[in-house]
Amino acid sequence: MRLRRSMMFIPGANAGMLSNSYIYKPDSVMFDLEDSVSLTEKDSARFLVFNTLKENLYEGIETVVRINSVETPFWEDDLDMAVRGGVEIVRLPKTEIVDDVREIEQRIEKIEKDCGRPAGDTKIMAAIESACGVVNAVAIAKSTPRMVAIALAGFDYLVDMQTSRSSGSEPELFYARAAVLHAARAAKIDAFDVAYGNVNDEEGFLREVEIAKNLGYNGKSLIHPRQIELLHKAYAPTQKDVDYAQKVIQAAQEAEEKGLGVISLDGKMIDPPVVYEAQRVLLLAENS
Amino acid sequence: MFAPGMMSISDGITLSVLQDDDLQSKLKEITQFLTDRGLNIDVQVKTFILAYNQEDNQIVGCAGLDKNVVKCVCVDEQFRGSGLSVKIGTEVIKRGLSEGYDDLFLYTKYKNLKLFRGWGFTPLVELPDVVAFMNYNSQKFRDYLEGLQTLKKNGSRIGSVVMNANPFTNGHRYLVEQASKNCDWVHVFLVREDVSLFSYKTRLELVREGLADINNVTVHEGSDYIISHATFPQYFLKNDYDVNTQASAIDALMFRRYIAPALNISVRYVGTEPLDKTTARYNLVLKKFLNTYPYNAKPIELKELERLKYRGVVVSASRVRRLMEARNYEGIKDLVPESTFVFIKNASDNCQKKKETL
Amino acid sequence: MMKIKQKGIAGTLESSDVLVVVSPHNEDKIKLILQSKVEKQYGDSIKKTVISTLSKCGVVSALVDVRDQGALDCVIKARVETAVYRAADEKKVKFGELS
Amino acid sequence: MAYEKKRAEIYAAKNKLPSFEGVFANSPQLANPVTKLRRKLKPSLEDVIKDSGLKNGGTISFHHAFREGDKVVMHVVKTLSDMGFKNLTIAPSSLLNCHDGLLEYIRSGVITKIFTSGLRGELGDAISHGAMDTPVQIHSHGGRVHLIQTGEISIDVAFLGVASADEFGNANGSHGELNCGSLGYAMVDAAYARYVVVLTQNIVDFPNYPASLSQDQVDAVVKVDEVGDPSLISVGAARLTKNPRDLLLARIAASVIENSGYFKTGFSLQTGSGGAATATTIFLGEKMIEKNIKASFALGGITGPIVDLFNKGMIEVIADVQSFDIDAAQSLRNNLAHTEISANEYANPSSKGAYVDRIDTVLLSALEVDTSFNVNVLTGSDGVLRGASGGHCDVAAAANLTVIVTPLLRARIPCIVDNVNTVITPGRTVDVVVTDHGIAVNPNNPDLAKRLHDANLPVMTIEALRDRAVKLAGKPEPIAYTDKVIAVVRYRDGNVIDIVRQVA
Repeated sequence: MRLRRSMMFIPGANAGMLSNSYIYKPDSVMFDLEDSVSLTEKDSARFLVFNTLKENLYEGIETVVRINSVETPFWEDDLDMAVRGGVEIVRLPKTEIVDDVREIEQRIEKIEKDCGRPAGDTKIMAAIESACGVVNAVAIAKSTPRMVAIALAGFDYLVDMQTSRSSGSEPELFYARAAVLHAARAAKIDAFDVAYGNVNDEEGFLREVEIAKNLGYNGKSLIHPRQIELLHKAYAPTQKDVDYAQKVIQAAQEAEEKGLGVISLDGKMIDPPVVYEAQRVLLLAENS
Repeated sequence: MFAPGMMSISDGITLSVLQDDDLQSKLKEITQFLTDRGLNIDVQVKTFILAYNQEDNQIVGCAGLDKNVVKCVCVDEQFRGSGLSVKIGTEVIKRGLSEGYDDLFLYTKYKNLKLFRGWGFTPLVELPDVVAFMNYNSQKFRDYLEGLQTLKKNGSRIGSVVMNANPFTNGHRYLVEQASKNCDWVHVFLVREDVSLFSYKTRLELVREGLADINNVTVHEGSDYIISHATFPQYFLKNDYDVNTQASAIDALMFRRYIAPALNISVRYVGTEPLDKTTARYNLVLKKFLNTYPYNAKPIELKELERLKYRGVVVSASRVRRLMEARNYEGIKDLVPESTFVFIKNASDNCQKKKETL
Repeated sequence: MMKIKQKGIAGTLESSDVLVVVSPHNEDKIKLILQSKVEKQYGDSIKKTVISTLSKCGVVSALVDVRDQGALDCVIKARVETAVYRAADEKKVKFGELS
Repeated sequence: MAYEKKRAEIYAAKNKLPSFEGVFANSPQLANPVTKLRRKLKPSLEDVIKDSGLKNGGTISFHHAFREGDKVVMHVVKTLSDMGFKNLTIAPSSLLNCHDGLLEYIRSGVITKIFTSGLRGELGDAISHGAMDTPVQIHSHGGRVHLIQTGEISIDVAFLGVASADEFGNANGSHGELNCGSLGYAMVDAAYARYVVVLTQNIVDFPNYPASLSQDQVDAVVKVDEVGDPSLISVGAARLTKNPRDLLLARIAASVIENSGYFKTGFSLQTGSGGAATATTIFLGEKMIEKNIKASFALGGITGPIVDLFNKGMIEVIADVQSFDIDAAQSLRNNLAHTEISANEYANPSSKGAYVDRIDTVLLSALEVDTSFNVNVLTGSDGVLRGASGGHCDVAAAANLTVIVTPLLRARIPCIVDNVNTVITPGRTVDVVVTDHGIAVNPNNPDLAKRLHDANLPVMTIEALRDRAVKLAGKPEPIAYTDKVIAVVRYRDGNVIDIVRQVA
């Protein structure tokens, strides 16, 4: 089990940020080669991210590289760098149809073979950024065993939907959030909620975190380090939850020691999903 | 996603490079930004780096590039200390270097010296509390001075003459001749800037040929570091010396502090013309900063020699150019050495031939 | 071997970064000029990193101007590589050979 | 009984006491209505200097409450130079970047000796490269008062810039457009200098109140064009910093204080200025309000966030030796319980009572900390003078909990090292080092280590922090020095704790 609450975004061409952002300890870090990198710096961003990956600066943090979309002339070089650099996950932006994933997957397979990485080692995360992507989310989520998570990206999606961001309950994102999350759960993979753009608005950020958390999202994409602690705090379980989770785990251990097929706690039978949830709660508690 | 010229986005700031029409369209805005902060725009600047605040699309910083000289640097008060200046500096330096210049220069108020040190610039000479002249590529300058040192000559009195020689005349020759008689060796520096009627290459050839028979003279190629667009921009305005004390002071101090010591030069020769106020004023400033001004470098004597006259009128390059315009080649013959005359004659003949074939 | 055809510039003057300019050189060797705000503590180490990165890229003749603002090794490598590829006007990067 | 003038004279003569010679005999200034009121107001600085009796080789002093905006030091030294003075000792409470121009006067022999808390910029650089023959004496804020009291710093003339003064010399830092707030450092000079000059842009009607520097201490008042640049006086950050690393450091530092065992009503604190310190104050304030824990007093350089907590009733009293920003300066003017204290009251170890003696928790910065917890705030990693001793060792020595906050790396430079270049604050007075990679607790305080560990804070050994720094940045080459001593570090009691050598 791996926590994926916070996926922090770092512009790939920014040497200073690449050099020290591990201190903020996000669960995952996303090195961006796409929107934050200007056309004239695509090459330098690749070199920077490559060397950062090679140096293993982000030890203990899951590494993600966001490549440029398959519509651009950059994605093949991006992939070549990322896979050879040893990144754990490739994030594919603007995923619309399953074929987008297939194209990436085939290319990854080839590079893995070429550089001696075990086949299937490089995982994929698809970012859904359009109505088409939302509608195809289930197929995308299930398209390959490499797919470990899907992420909803709000900005382009809302443009596509001919609306814009509101505050409050955010009805404009309601369907997409629900659809993407369902796709992820149906495919048994993780789901990331949209990034929140106004880094100075803690209240608005926390309101969104609450929505995402209550829906069941694993976490959010983040654009500023200061959002990490806020997010982790919001995802922290209560002491009551932790106490209960500890009891569940204890009961499970006892059952296993005694060789019992059925776990019971205070006279009630406990299903495996409850044990799984307890493990998750304890992991969250440890890392908040 | 990216407008043309836009380079980077971070911390809510957009940087862009503007030239030509793009620049024209923003000129008013830039001028306003600068005047609001007590600075003037410089019309010589052909490239501007602009920083915009994405929130309100207002300019929050700028830097201009006039050939190899960085100008019009300004950052909005609110953004000082935010690292924006270094971002702008990086872009203007990259732009200058990629336009083919190996060294870049700037003038700054003394108190901003530290800021530009942060850009990698090093102060070369300064008038405390007034102005500092800085360059980017210290190594280039060191290499230049080392190159000069290899041409150093022994002697107790080493002279120097700096000239544009557009073209080389008997007047120039007279000055060098006089210097060579009074000195163990004379170093002649030719202004390199190619903004004169005669190209640099031609001027250099004519000076070399015209002085070939004097055996204690070295003719040096010009550089960015001696009467150049960078050290003395006013020199190249119009035909006269539009004397600006500050700029000529910088050029004089550069000579005194770096170039003269590299060659052990102790005296610089200039022509004087009692009736020409501009020249007189220039020589006065030169004298002050080469010699009497208290400075961390050995004083250089300024030797003023009355200029050579022909038929009562001073022999000057501008006189020659006027005669050329009037196609009075016979008149030129008496004012310039043989080599210069042959060149002018050939050039005009070629020109004539071209016209005939047309 | 990588031939330096033009001036290649990469990096910035911001803290933790380095500005690298790679230009053609008239001799078959590397001329390296380093200015670093951590020169006293890391000058030799930076030079070593630059030289070994150039050699990995197959550069044998170049004028290299390095302005370091306290960049970590991985940043120095990246900036040198970028400048070299730009100076060689080479678009296809062989990441496999850089590691 | 009649007036026995004759008998009085005889008695005086017999007992060798002076005899009455008229009411103005010893106060001739009162005889003339002009000199009576305006005798201290001098037409120019040159006149003041002439009247002061300053001689070549004398000692002059300044305060640094105007910080980077100070115009007094350069103006006075230039005037002295123009008047032909040589061989002077200057004893400013500190020197900043705006004093780079002093170099010229060191080179020309006007200044030959310096006492100061700090040195930076071009001046620090030049001195580190051997610009002075006599080593600079570096003292702490408390230690400066001690050196003045022992007579080692014997001030002939103190030139004290102020925000406002009346013609009689009553002066303060908090009334007038150049509002610098507390004149805590200047108060010491006014008390001890042989001749005290007040420089101001703003002469106000008598009596100026409050009088931080009082008429009975001041010899001369002179109006000058510029005492300081108001835009450069403030060093406090008005808003919460946006620098994420400072925020991270501040969160950890606030947690450390919260869980240290000292965080209970009645505690006292000093937090200082700078992005991380200001943010720590804000975060700590949130916790104070949340848990309703009130502080008895806040000490030291004061910033807006401290004033904010004071206004919210979370701090009872502010003892202000230096106001870091306009909020602090205004509060000093408006609030009775925001009190101005002298450097003697603040931190002098030999005073009869210093506020630092009673401080619980202090937050301090560092350029370097070594594995023995010694702290350097004076010399950079390249060995060059670029900082200030300040009140660092004063407060650390006395506080119950000394927290040092520093990033592990500044760009590539490790801040946790085997041995600091210069010791300002001895390790045994330091309790916790907070970095962005984790925190280290001085092994002489195991209880504290346990408390912080139990609070789930990332406690590790200082050696582990050092190793992490080296792993990321590589091991730095040692700095090469010559044998020449360019600065002497005096501990707060005046004893020499370290020396700084010229860099090679």
